[in-house]
Amino acid sequence: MPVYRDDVIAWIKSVAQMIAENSSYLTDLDSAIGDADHGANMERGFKAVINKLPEVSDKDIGTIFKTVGMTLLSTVGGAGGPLYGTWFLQAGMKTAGKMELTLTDWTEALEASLNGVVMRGKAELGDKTMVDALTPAVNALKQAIQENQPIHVALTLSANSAQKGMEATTPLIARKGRASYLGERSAGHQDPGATSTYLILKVAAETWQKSI
Amino acid sequence: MPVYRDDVIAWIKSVAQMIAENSSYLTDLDSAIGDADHGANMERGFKAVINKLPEVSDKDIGTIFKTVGMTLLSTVGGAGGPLYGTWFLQAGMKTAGKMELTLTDWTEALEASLNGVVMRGKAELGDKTMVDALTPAVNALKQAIQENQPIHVALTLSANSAQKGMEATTPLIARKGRASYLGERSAGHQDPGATSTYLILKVAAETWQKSI
Amino acid sequence: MKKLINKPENVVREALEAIAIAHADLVKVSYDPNYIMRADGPIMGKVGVISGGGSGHEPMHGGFVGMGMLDAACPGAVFTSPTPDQMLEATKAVNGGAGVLHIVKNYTGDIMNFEMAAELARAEGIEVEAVVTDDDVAVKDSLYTAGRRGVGVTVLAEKLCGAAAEQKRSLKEVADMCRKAKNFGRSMGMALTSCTVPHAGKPTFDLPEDEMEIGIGIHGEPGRTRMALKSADEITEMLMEPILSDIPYKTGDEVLMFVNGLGGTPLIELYIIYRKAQEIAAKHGIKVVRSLVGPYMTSLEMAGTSITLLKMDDDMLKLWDAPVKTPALRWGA
Amino acid sequence: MKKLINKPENVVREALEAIAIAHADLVKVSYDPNYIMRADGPIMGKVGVISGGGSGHEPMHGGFVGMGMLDAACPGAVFTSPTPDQMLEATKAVNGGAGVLHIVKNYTGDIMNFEMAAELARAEGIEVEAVVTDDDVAVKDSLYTAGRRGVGVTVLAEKLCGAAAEQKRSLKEVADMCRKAKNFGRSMGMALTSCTVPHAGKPTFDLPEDEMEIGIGIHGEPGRTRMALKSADEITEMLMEPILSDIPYKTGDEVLMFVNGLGGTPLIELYIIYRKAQEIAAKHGIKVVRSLVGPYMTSLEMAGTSITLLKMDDDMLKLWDAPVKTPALRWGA
Ligand SMILES: Nc1ncnc2c1ncn2[C@@H]1O[C@H](COP(=O)(O)OP(=O)(O)O)[C@@H](O)[C@H]1O
Ligand SMILES: Nc1ncnc2c1ncn2[C@@H]1O[C@H](COP(=O)(O)OP(=O)(O)O)[C@@H](O)[C@H]1O
Ligand SMILES: [Mg+2]
Ligand SMILES: [Mg+2]
Ligand SMILES: [Mg+2]
Ligand SMILES: [Mg+2]
Repeated sequence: MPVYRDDVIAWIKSVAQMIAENSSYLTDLDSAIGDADHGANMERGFKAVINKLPEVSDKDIGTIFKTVGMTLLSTVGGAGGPLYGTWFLQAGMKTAGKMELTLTDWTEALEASLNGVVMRGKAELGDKTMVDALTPAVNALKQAIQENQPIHVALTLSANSAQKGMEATTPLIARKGRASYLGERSAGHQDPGATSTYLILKVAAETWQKSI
Repeated sequence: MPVYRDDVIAWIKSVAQMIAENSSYLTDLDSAIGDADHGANMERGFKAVINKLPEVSDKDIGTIFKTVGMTLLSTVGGAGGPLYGTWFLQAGMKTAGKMELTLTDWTEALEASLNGVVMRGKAELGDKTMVDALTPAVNALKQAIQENQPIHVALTLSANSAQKGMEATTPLIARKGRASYLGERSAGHQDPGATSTYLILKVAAETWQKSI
Repeated sequence: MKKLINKPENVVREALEAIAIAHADLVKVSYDPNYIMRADGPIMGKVGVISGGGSGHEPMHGGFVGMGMLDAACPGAVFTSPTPDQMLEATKAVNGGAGVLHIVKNYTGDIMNFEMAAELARAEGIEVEAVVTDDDVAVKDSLYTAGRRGVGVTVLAEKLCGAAAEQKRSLKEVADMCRKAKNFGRSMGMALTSCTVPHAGKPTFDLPEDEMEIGIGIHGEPGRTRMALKSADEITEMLMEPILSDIPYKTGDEVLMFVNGLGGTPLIELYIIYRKAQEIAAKHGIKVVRSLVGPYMTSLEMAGTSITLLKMDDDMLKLWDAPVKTPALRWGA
Repeated sequence: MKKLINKPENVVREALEAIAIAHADLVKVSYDPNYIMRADGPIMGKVGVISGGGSGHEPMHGGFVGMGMLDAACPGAVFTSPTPDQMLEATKAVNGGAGVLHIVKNYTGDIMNFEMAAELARAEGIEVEAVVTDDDVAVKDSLYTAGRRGVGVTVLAEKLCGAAAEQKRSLKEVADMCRKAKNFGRSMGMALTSCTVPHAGKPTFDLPEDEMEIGIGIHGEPGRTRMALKSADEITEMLMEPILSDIPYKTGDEVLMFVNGLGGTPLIELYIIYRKAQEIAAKHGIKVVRSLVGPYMTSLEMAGTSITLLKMDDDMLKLWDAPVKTPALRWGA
């Protein structure tokens, strides 16, 4: 069964809630190797998204994603704003006109997101950024398609891979973003952006698990 | 036996040492109801006095006192500077030309100091200032003269009276100086200036006790 | 104690040496006795305006030396009024033959040291007037006490008197302007944290993490009352109420509003205080016609703020707007 | 958390409302998206100079808006780069037909947000150049990392570019001046205490009572190394050595020396740092020809300092001395 528009909306709402619940956690992670604002930034952004959502909830998924992207872009700020903004804008472009998403649609959308994030931030795998969580998540989806896995399995595999990618940022020395100023002292701390990325994908797996 | 010039010099040197030893104590008292500088101010002043003293140690007691007064005036600052400066300037005027002090000389000198301090600072007895220590000290000297007490007894009585005066400042509500800004909250703390005055007179009793 | 200093006893001297170099275009510094005077002084035929006080309140007063404001400033040890020889030498140095005004903050030490200096200067034939600022409404005023502390109005008086002197007004007129500022201005402050006097080495007072001190003095002298920390808006109300209920403000008045930082409070917070203070003034029908927001009269690293209102008339407005060229206050020049 | 604020989420908005009133003669404020622009802008035929960044660094950048410096500043949330819509609207608002320069501090967020704004502005037909400042020698530079942070040079570049634009130089020439400042300037900072981001509610890092952080960033990003507290002179040496040993300084150079306060450090301590920094420069045969001492680029209430050296040539000296009329930097006007 595909992911319907209402599932997408439910996901975004759950993400907003999840981010709000984890705001202090994300900020704490950012205190250690950044500037103590990632939680507040993401919370502010998704709060704005929730306010904006009713205006487009009768539109196609592409429009919804683009609206989320534009809203994040103009409310999050910092590194997270343009990156998560680009993520949803790119996903919106890939899903333009769609009222439901197959596993392949979702995989292509998330791959477009990843490419957008990489183009914008120029981070490579292993630079200790959200890319380290997003890349394995996309790869897991692609592999699941090749293995003909059902969508709910694919989503879980994707979230699990994001989690592993997130956890793997801990020992890394940051080469991009604010944590890179720390040099070797950035090692030993989990990346906040990779963490928020994992939370977003985890919520996708959980929310859609129930409906599909 | 009178107090000789060298006794006077010994007293001033002991005062400088006593003040240095009690610098933190005086500053702590001043932290509670003032601005945490009385110890540092007095220490700076008497350090300067010690440097200046050799220049006048072959002069009469009046000149020595005046030099101490001028030095305190230009190095202590705050309320303490003009008050202790005046104290020694007035004592110096009263003892001009003298090479030794009888009990009466000392009493007259200290009374002149008290009058000078009161004229300069306009504090009355009970305003919670150094006047509360100096006044009873002068009175004790006068009474000792009337009672024909020997000088070493008189000096001890004077120091004891200063101590009682100092202790009696604790419950008072300050009406002069920085502590007066506190209103009722100034009660319950011993006045720093009364304390330094007591220390100065205590050292006089102790130093001169030995020599006379 | 966490401070960027070398030895406590060298703090003032080293800062003076730096000021002499950093602001050589505006001021010159004399040592032993210490004073900062404007680079092009003395100005013949102009009333000299000098002030002074303990150090630790920077930029006050040294930062206000220059064209259109102070002719000289005498810095004492940290939080300790300067000594008479400083004010005497400064008075002689800035004297241009038209007399010298001493702007003195109402602290026993400042009063007595300035008084002695004035006596000595007069003995040397220089005409000296002294005006004492005492604008801190946190302190209960009484004939039997030392009266109110001089705080924020001092900075404003220095600007107005400096401008008046620049116009070649007489000593009496310049002193009258200072008295006007003193009569028309009121202030009150509060602290979130204590400061640490370098020599003392530890905070002057302890303030628990959830408390604040209302009515604090600029030397860390305890204030009116200690209470639980409140919001910026509530704090502003607690400062504005005693100011406004004191004479001399009434509906229709035009005021200069000065929101001062005590040293450790970020500028962005001072603006938040200013916003509410301005709103409260408006609610009382009082119009804010000039504003000054920033750390101009500090208490070392103390976190906190003070608000000063000064009722303005046309003459004062013109004097406020007149050119000033000092390290800390500068416009029109 | 001890702060003079109401709600963390209202800090920036309330401060902007205050700035709009307190400095109405110099700037005007637009909301949603937020930016501060000079009251008399846009200036036709003049290159617009804008900057922006997270709030909490006041007076940077809003305090530098006005004649002779910035045409507009875009404040983000505290320590968070502003969003592209802010820079886009500010760019459109200040555009006088001669193009707009974006002065961007080298932080990933600032870069990306400004980049997107520049793309959008260009799409609307406005010529935009962006120059990235990256003067913090505390950060190891490398092609494979985000590079060095933009710090103190930004303030100086804003002054120089603002003056150059005022002379009606072309966009390329104004951008070249910014590149010159970027190439000729180096900075390093240190902290005695952490700051507390209002939203976070607790200090960004813990620094024991006897330790300091050398090479700190202006958002409380940890620095190069943590070590036992030292004297002001020793600390100054630790900051000056990496600055001077980096290109581009050599004997005979003339520099502007900028000793910046991070917010919680008293001015008197900054002078003590300046004194030693000046002495060290002299020892290297480097002449300090201009000085700026004060809290111009802060990190909320953080105690600490940063030193910036900018090698000056005749053109830069003239631009530095040119009139400027902003809330925080003002002379000659
Ligand atoms: N160049 C980049 N590419 C991808 N992700 C990045 C990049 N730079 C930073 N990030 C991500 O952004 C996160 C920080 O976001 P946030 O705290 O919101 O922004 P800022 O660093 O501006 O305060 C980092 O943890 C990291 O995952
Ligand atoms: N008007 C006054 N008359 C006499 N003594 C005074 C007066 N005002 C203050 N003092 C004394 O001065 C002491 C404070 O001295 P100090 O701390 O050196 O000066 P300051 O108050 O200027 O910091 C007080 O404890 C008090 O004893
Ligand atoms: Mg961050
Ligand atoms: Mg004292
Ligand atoms: Mg004092
Ligand atoms: Mg940030």
